[in-house]
Formats: sequence, structure tokens, C-alpha cells
Amino acid sequence: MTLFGLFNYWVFAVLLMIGFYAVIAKPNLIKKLIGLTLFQSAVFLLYITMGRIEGGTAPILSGNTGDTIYANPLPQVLILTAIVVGISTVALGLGIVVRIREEYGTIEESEISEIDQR
Amino acid sequence: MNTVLDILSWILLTLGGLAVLTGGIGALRMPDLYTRMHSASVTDSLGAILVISGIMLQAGLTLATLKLAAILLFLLLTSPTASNALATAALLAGTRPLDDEDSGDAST
Amino acid sequence: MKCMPGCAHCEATSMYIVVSLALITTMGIALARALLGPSVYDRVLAVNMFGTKTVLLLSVIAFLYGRPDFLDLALAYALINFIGVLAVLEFFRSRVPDARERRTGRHG
Amino acid sequence: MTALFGVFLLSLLVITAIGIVRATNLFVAVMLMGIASLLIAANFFILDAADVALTEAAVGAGVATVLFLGALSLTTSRERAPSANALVSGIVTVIAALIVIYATFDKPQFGDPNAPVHTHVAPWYLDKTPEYIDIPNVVTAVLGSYRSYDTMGEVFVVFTAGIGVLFLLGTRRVSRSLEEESKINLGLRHHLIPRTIGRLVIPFILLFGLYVQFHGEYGPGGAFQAGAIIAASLILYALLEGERHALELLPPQVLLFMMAGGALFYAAVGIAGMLLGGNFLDFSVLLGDSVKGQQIGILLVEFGVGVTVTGTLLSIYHAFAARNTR
Repeated sequence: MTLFGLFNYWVFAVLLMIGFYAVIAKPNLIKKLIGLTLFQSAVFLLYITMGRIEGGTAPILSGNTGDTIYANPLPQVLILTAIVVGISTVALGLGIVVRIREEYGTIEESEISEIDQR
Repeated sequence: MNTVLDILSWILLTLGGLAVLTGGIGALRMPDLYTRMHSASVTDSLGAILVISGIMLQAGLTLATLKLAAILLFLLLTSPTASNALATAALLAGTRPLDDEDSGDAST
Repeated sequence: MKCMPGCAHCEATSMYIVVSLALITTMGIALARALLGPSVYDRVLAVNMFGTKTVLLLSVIAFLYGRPDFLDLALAYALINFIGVLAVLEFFRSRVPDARERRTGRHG
Repeated sequence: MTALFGVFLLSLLVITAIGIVRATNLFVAVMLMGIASLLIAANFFILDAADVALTEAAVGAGVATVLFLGALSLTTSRERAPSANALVSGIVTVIAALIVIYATFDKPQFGDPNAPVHTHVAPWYLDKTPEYIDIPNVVTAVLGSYRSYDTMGEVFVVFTAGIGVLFLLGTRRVSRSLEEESKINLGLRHHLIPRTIGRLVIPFILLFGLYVQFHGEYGPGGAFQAGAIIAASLILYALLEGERHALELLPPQVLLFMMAGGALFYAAVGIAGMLLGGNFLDFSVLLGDSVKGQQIGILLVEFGVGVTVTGTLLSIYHAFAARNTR
């Protein structure tokens, strides 16, 4: 157990940085948004991991038993709304990318800045 | 009675696990798209039927069984449909099945 | 909803674990197929297969945890996965002539 | 045992993420995102977060895939330029990753019941929910009642994002004759089997969405999930029957009305509480019995959320798809 005691957090770190790499290194705008989505997912994973209690169950009360352990509901609420908000904002980003493509004819960062400098 | 059900569901679950695993290996090892599809759809239908009916035997007559039946029904409806749409799309896009004559060329 | 009646649940646990191991392995295989490709259709096939296996895995895990009311989730996956696969096929297909058209001249 | 499942699924997730970043074909990247989303959702399920898993499945695997595909069909599916200064970014990322991993050694062990997160607020929620609100699903209780200010803010963010997409891409009517439309003989609407099965399945998806919406107090579910599922089913309808029919069924004006109406309804429930002598979004004054009042308040608020989420996601989808068929 202690061997994997921090595994979820490591995965969080790696996933976060994979998303980050996509955002800073990839010149393609849609790829950047994909990286952003990965970054978001990593954060979601962190929150949900923190909310878990060993031997617990989902925070849906099952009635009489007093000694059942339930996971922390608060991170779950935050992430639940964040997922829907996340997709809406990513959609906004995609809308901007589509408009950029229509104006510039490309979604590669370098070509866009070239056109801008002309 | 209970033991009989248990043994039966054991058998169904094990067979289901085997079907899923063999289908998966087939999907990895088969030479072209259509054979892979064949192998994958076997896991989707047979594996799903076996695994879910195995769990259903464990669940007994509860709401859970009803939900499992719904899941099974949807899987059996949607998964072959998806396979069909996929095969049509691939064929229309010009992916040819592998013939005997051009055996060994799995790149298409 | 608590445990199954009697000790059937405890005995059942071991076989749920066996089946879920088989399912997880197959998920790994499907992922390998999705990463290897080679064509887009192979990947769609892998995504579909992956989705079905996730549905089965979730049903099994719901029983492994002894909370069958979470089967709703598996049901949702079964339905959503279908939409995802059909959407991929639809957009991929309607895209093919588009690309050709764009190459000859920008429009809009 | 379940910890091992988690380890395995998370390893698959990391592999998928690397595959996503490496894929040069953006279609492939989006498909792998679908897989990643399923993996994350399965992980959430193992981490005892049933509600979140349902949301991630409905949003990530369904709606997000469709929206990304819509954007791809309007732009390009090839990533042309290679990574700019990949080496520098790689080094920066690795260093940052190592720093974050170093930081995790101060975190409490996985599943530790004495972690700081579990000592504040949360036990109170779990203790008091049966007394104050009396619904089994604590997540819904926190979402709808204890933290309903927060949820209202989120709903308005969703609404604003939808409005933003509409500003950018517009809700142009698809003004094409049927004849023209049938000339484009691509797409699923010309294939019998998907259409038939789709027609069979769509009502059940809708029904399931409504079940998730109204069963959210008792099981995993709630308005955010239901909104995404209902939107996904209507998106499937649009895929199978064509953009025209979908827009005839639910015109853009109706969708706009849903977007704004749901959010305003949410606020109106809060104001109703004020008029009845309580605070803004205090539901206990809505009915004579404070517990019943909380329950009815959560139900109404969730209705508003569901309507807004459905309307927004569908508007966004149509904004992309209608531009596509121009």
C-alpha cells in the first residue's frame, strides 16, 4: 500500500506536465486546446484523489448503518461543476480557433504570427 | 440451489473473461481491418452476454438485474451497429479486405 | 442496498476479480491497437472495443464493491460510447471531400 | 486490490496521454481523448466518486469528442509544423514535473482518513444532511443547497461560454433545399441500419437522461450529468437525421431561450426564497416544513441547471455543425 501510496499524485504530476508540454511546445492551436483539456483532467484527478478515504464508499448515504465511511463530497461537487464548465470554455476556445482559421487560413502559431507581421 | 447458481455464474464469468481476452488478442494480432473487426465484435457480443448474464445470476431478482438487462440490450443493439457503420465507412473510403493473392501486405 | 444474501458475495469476489483482470488486460490491448493504428478505422474499432470493455468492467466493479445501484454509470457509458463512435464516423466521412476542396482553393 | 486496478488504469491513462501529444493526426488525438476520458471516468468510479464519473463519461466521451470533431471538420486535421523548440520545452516540463512530484511527498498518503481535507466541513455535510435535507446523495445536497451560490455562478459561466460561442460562430439558419442536401450523399443519414437503431435508441437515452435528472437526489446523477446526456442524445439525432431536422425540432431561438431561461429560473428560485423572508437561495422557507422546502428547492434549482446545460451544449454543437454544412 505504501508503495503506491502517492502513485495517484505522481500520475497527476505527469499528466499535468504532459498537458503543459502540449500547450507550450505544440504550435497547432487545436493541439494546445487538447493539452489544456489534459491539464484540466489532471487537476480533476488530484481533487478526487484527495477526497477518497481508504475503505470508504461514494457519498450516497445508504440509510441506517452509522459506521460506514464515506468519501469527501466537497471535492466531488467542485469537480462535477468544473467538468461541465471546462467543456464550455474549451468550446469557446474551439470557436476562436475556427474563426482564426477562417481569417488566416491556418491554425499553426508560427504561420499566424508571420501573417501578422506582414 | 444457491451453490448451483454460483457454479453456473462462475462458469459464465470465466467463459466471458476468456471470450473477451481471446477477442482482444485477435484484435491485436489479425492482419487487416476486417478480420480485426470480426474478432473485436465477437468480444463485444459474446463476451458481453456471458459476463453480464454471469453477474445477473449473482444479483438475483433485483433492480440491479433489470439494469444489467438494459445494459446488455443496449450493448447488443449499439455495438453491432457501430461495427456495421464502421465497416461501411471503411469500405466506402476504399479499404479493401485482404485477399489470398496479396497476402502478406497488411498495410492497407 | 447492502451485500448479497448469505456469504455468496464473499465467494463471488474472487471471480469478479478474475473477470475484471481479463477485462483490464483487454482494455490494454485495445489501447495498444488504438495507438498502433494503422488506419483511422482501426482506431475507431479500438475506441469502440475499449468503450464496451469499460462498460463491462464497471458492471463487474459495481458488484465487486457491493453497490449495484451504481450500474447507472455503466448504462450511461454504453449509451454515450455509441454516440461517440457514430460521431467519429460521421465527421470523418463528411470530411473526406472537404479536404480535397480546400486544397484547390480556400473558401469562406 | 482496487488500489491495483487504479494503478493499472492510471498507467494506461499516462500512456494514452503521451499518445495524444505525439499523434500528428488530430483526428487520432481526439479519438484517443475519448479513450482517456473513459479511463479517467473509470478511475473516478474507483475513487468513490460516482457522480463525477457519470459527468466525465457524459461530457468527456460524448460531448467533448463531438465538439472537437466539429472544430476539426472546420479547420484541419493535420498538424503540420513540428514542435517548436521541443528540447527547451521538454527540459522545462521535466523539471517542473520533478518539482511537482517532489512536492507530492508532503501530501498525505492515498486514502488517509486523517488528511486535512477530511477534518473540516466535510464531516459536517455528511452528518447534517439527513437532518437538514434528508436526501441520500450528499453530493447533490452540497451542490444544490449548501453551495448553491457556487453552482449558480457555474451555471452562469456555462451560459456565458455558450453566448461567447454563439457570438463567434453565429446561429445562421441552414438555408439549403432538401434536394441540395440529398446530393451530399455522405454521412450517416443515408445508411439504414444506424438510422433505424438510432431511432430506437434515442428515446431511451432521453428517458435515461430524465431519470438521471430526477433521480439525482437518490443515486449518482443530477442536473449537470442529465443535461449532458440529453444534449448527447439530441446530438445523435442531429447526426442521424441531418442538421435541418434537428434544427426544426429545436430551433436556435428555443435553445437560446433554454440557455437563458434555466439560469434565470435558478436565480428566480433564490429570489423567491428572499420574498418569503429568507436569504437569497435559502430553500428552507419555500414550504412550511424546512426539510421539504430544501428538497423542493434542490429539485427546482436542478431543473434550471439541466435546462441551461442542455441548451448551451446543444447551441454550441449547432454553432459548429451549422457552419459545417454551409
